[in-house]
Amino acid sequence: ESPVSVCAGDESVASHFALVTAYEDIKKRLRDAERENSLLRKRVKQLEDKMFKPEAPSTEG
Amino acid sequence: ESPVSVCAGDESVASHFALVTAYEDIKKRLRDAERENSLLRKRVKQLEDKMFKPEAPSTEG
Amino acid sequence: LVKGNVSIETSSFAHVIFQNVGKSFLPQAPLECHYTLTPALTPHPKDWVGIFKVGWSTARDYYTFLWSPMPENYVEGSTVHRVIVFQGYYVPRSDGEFYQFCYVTHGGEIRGASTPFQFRQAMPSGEELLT
Amino acid sequence: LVKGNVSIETSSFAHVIFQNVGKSFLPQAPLECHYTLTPALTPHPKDWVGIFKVGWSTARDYYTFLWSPMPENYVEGSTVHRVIVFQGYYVPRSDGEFYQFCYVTHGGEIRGASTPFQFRQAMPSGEELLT
Repeated sequence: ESPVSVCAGDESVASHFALVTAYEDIKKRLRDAERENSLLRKRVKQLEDKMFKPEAPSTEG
Repeated sequence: ESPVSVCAGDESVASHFALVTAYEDIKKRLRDAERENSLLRKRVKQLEDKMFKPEAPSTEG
Repeated sequence: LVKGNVSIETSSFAHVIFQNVGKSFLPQAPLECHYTLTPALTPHPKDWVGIFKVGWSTARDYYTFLWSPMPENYVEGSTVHRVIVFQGYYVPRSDGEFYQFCYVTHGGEIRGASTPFQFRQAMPSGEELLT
Repeated sequence: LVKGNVSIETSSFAHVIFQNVGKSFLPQAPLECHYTLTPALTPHPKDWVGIFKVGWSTARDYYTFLWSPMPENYVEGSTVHRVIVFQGYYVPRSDGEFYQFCYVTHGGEIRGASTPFQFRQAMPSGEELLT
């Protein structure tokens, strides 16, 4: 059983809008993931600095 | 000066394909960012475990 | 300069709104889909909701579909909330792709599209427990 | 089941291939664009390359454009490599959006679209230095 009986004329417009909806959301997720990544990288660096040179004078911030 | 002289009939198809091209790439970047995120979170957890309870028996993992 | 942009909000593509769509679902498990028919849409027994892989080209590209149940005692111009459940057997496997719900009328017109979601076993935030 | 998908590779949308497009560029700095005209495309002096915000609807939505320079002594059916440079003044600012190059013929037809890129001051991998 297929639910598609007829071909709607503006299908490419419709599929475009559906893709825009998806794209806008995935763009946001990528931005969030990159931001989190950046924070995590900083955190790893902080921890590694503390762990591996606990006595050495810090050269950063 | 506008470079657009006429309206091409299949513009919505064209814009859809351009968006598919962009979407496929951003999807990949999101996947990479999430994978890196996951690795970084593990690394942070490892480092924090080592740093803050070096002698205590681990209750995790 | 004439711009060709059409506002999604005011277009017929937003006559159906999908509610609280998660970012990921378990593969091959029952999947609830919540949506609202705005007054601009008059439902029809042969309207349907499909799960589509993001980037689909035509309504025929649906992965699976369910007929949208007609509201009982429907009053023209009212807002209707619906819930349908896709059974696990028909739901995509974990494949790293993004999918979205779309509401399609009996005439083949798209009246709503959801934000995208994936099918995967565990959330990324749970992965650290696997170390 | 008839599927409506059209292969991008075999379609006219891949007659022009954009080469080595970076993931991000400096905002308002000169921007090089490398592309290849495949033999399927016969260039025309009024063909152009535009920078478009991803999600554009019509060729009129270009952010900025340059005419695509005609190859000297062009031989029908040959492959042509081109480089054009968008001057910094015309290039988007850092706005968190994605853009892409598109090749548009004098007749308004899209013959190629690039992968997306952003405009930003620094790569995310450099951000850790700011701690």
